[in-house]
Amino acid sequence: MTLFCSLHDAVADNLKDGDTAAFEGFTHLIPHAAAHEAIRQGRKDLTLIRMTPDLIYDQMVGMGMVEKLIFSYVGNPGVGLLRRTRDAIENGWPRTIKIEEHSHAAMANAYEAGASGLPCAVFRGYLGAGLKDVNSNIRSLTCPFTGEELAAVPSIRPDVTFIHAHRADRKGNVLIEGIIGIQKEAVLAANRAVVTVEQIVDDLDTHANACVLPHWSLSAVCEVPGGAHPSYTHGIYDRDNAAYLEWDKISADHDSFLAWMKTNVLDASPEDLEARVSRLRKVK
Amino acid sequence: MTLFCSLHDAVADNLKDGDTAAFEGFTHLIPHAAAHEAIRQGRKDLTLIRMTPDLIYDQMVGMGMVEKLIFSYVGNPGVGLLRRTRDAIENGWPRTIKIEEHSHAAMANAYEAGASGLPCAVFRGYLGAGLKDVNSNIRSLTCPFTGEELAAVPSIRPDVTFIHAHRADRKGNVLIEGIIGIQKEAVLAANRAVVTVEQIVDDLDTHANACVLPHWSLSAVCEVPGGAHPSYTHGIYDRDNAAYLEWDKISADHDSFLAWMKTNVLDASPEDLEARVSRLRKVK
Amino acid sequence: MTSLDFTPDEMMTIAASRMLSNEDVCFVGIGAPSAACNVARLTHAPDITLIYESGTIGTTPDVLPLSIGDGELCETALTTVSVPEMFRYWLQGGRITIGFLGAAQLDKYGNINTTVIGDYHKPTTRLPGGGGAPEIASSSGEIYITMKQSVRGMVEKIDFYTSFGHGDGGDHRQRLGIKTKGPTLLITDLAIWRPNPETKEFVVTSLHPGVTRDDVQKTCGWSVRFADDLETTPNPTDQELQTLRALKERTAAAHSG
Amino acid sequence: MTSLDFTPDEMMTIAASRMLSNEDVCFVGIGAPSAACNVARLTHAPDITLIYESGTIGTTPDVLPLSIGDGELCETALTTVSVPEMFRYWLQGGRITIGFLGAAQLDKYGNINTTVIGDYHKPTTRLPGGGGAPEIASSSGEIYITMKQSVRGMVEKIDFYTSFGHGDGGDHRQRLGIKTKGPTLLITDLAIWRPNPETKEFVVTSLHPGVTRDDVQKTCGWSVRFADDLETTPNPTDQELQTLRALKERTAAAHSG
Repeated sequence: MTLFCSLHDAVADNLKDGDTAAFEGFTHLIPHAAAHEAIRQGRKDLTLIRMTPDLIYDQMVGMGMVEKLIFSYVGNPGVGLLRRTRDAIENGWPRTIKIEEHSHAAMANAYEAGASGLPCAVFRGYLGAGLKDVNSNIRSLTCPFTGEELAAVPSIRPDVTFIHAHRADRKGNVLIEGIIGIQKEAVLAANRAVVTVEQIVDDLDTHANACVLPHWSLSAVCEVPGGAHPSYTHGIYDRDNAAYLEWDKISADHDSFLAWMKTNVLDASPEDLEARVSRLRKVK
Repeated sequence: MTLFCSLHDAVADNLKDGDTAAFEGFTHLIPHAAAHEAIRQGRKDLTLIRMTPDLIYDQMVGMGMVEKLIFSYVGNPGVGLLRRTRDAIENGWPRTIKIEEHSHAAMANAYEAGASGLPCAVFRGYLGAGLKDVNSNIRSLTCPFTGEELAAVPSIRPDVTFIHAHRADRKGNVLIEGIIGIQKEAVLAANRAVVTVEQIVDDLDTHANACVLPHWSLSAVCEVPGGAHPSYTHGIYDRDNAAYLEWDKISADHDSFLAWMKTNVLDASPEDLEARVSRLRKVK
Repeated sequence: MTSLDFTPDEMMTIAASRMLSNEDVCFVGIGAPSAACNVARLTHAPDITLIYESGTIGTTPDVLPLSIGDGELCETALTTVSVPEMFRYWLQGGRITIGFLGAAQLDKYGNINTTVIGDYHKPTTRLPGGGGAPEIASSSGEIYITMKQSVRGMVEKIDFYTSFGHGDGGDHRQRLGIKTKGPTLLITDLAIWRPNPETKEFVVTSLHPGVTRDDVQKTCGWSVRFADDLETTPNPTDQELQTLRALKERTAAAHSG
Repeated sequence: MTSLDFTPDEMMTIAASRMLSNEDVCFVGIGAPSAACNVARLTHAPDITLIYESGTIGTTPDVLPLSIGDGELCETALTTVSVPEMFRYWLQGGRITIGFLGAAQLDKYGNINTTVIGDYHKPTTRLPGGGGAPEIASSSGEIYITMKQSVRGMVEKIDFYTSFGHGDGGDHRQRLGIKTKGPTLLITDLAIWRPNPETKEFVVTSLHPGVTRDDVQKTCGWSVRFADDLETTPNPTDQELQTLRALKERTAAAHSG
């Protein structure tokens, strides 16, 4: 079984310069470890897709790895703006980036359509909204029964999706619990999928209808305890809200940003994450 | 809380002559008790929707209650044909019925679209299939990005949906486990929804991502132990496969059918079902 | 406790909380809407259903979430569904009675901008964007908006239509084929506003205690209309204030990490 | 056990089971396909992924299900998803390598009828209909078909196109925009058939032990073509036969209920 490998190898094998990639997670289970590995490996000219680009995309944008961002909410959730991304959009630092902006409903439907093998998603959306005028990928079609005009957006089909999850069993089947977000769709919509998990176990030991990804739908599975920090893994460790508040200061200027990236990402390793979550672990 | 009521009242209040109704269940959790109550109350001119019309629709068709059947597989699963329905379609006994026939994929998508408040479902289907030529509700539309022609069917929006489920809590929130089929979509697509449950409990006591219907999405909740028999309730009692095999003989002619209906439905009550499942109950 | 022992911010949250009932199924935006919804739940509307776009349905958090996806929301929810399901079955499916939104920029017809200040392609300030708001605004039964008043925030013309309110007013929603009511209520730190039934322009219907018409006009970028039967918002009760303050304290303690 | 101590039906199921591998993700129809898939799993392909349209993924039943939704399928599955998810993410999403179908009527191009005998609107016999088959036939990577031979079942022209195989043959699938391979294998109680690469007409490539060309032609309604290098299907092994018979015995005991 070659599914299991180091995070280094999983990123090296599955993420190429110029790829369209999604590192998904809806506040919960954000794949920080995988994104940091991508930063260390210096990938460039990426098109990054995400409903809620937060710290990891802010970091990748700030490191100049990103050519285009496809998103629906580019904020630091509950804190405010993403300063590195804003700097790139407003001032072109460290490089100009293209953006393709949608609503959450559009992106959720577009991932769902990607997972469903469809070329586009159809929904009732963007009524009166300004994004239609600035994004040529927002189109419409007509219901052949009622004549209602519905919105259409292209389905999302990333070259590669990275997610973080709770557990994998020894065959590589993966369990996600709690706020499952768009994780399953992001994996099934992609050509390749890499999953970091908190733990590899004998038995997933879960509910019949839990969110489980079969091993044959995945490209690589890597055990990275703490791999979501400062996001969280439900029931295992809490969200590091303080780190999200701190990011607002760290990212406020170029020097403090670059210094933080050197210490905490470039000179760090996936093994460092476990220590960062120790004080956040749930007492059982 | 007026959500809880007797099955008699739930059917009387929510199913009218001429209604479009879905009694859904995908082999698992078929709402036999609710259908039998509808038969006892003598509703007529119904349009019945179901992916897999099985014994209950065969019984309702045989009792002359049905004007139209919308379906995708009209068989006795694993046994063979539905003899009463076949008799109605081939010979007009006891009355002629109209049919609108789809594939499973079309109906699953149509329920999903109904639950999503959309006028139609869009999917890749019916390629080369003959149903397109005999069902004017199978149409197409064109992806505005790729030009691919996709299939479209009207969304399913029943006046009322009946389902059977495992448990309700005391607020009327309902849990479904195991083969969840199309139950959630059938409820959310309908104007009204009636759920029979095995048991009303203090706490649903389940997984964070289990299939749960909030009480405010339902019209009535009735406690009817054994209410799925001869279908089953996963983990509580097994499918009565022998009863499905027997139905093939009972339904073979008019007299044996009518005699069975009198004894087992017309002269029976919802309370009789509990006894029928006693030997099928799982030993814990 | 005297009648002015509360801040305008507290008055805003409490006034908003009073508008919610046990029967409501509320799609909750983060920030002020989240505080108002949870104060309602902890006071007069214990059975209100709160839904966050992260997929958490019927959530009853003990502290306010920092993000829309904090673990607390899932732990205390009736159930948690995927994000596509949330937007398809629950929002687009028409099951939300009230969508509760904040705004960076707002006009008098309830149109909201949270996307950019300046030109979209060369923005002066790039804001976070719409997130769930464009479809919350069109698919929820009605929309409540809450924001602090300022001339920068409440403007004659917004820079970008992130979420459509009443457009140019009147029957503009219906003309676009939108079947829901749109903004029916605006609660600021100074007043309660409701749309004129015909023009759909927001009109002040109630001033918060101690607030003058002039206070409202000075912090609003459009020429304000006041209702003929202008009311005064009742003071927060002790229970309302204590509930809000305890919630904020628990929240601050939890988020300081 | 002598070489002919097995029935044609057993040979059919075992020949079909041999075509499946550990890497396959198989969408399983009820009846003969279900038996073949489970014999494969219990013999040479323990890691095969079996999927039933009821939503059960990676199921490993101890007895054959009577319906596609027996509890056994869910109890032994890796996970169970909703029916819309099954048809959207797993089938239409292109994750199925083999769709395994039975047929009431079949033509030489692998087109299947399970809908009606006679005219659709005035049928002589109303059959159950397509169920999942129309989209299994178009969305699975390739299609295996298994059925018992009969002149009523294997016909020159089917009465209704429930599931499209190769249509009129040749590149008919591609002309309809279908990107999957369609029927690549037919396993009957008498022989193994594969489509001619050009015409797509089914050609007998292997006769089961003791079966003659004449046996095949007499039970088939079209003029049968045989491969130049016609083979003989290897006899069932003891392990294959014992596995199949034990499975059938457990199943009969369970369903007599």
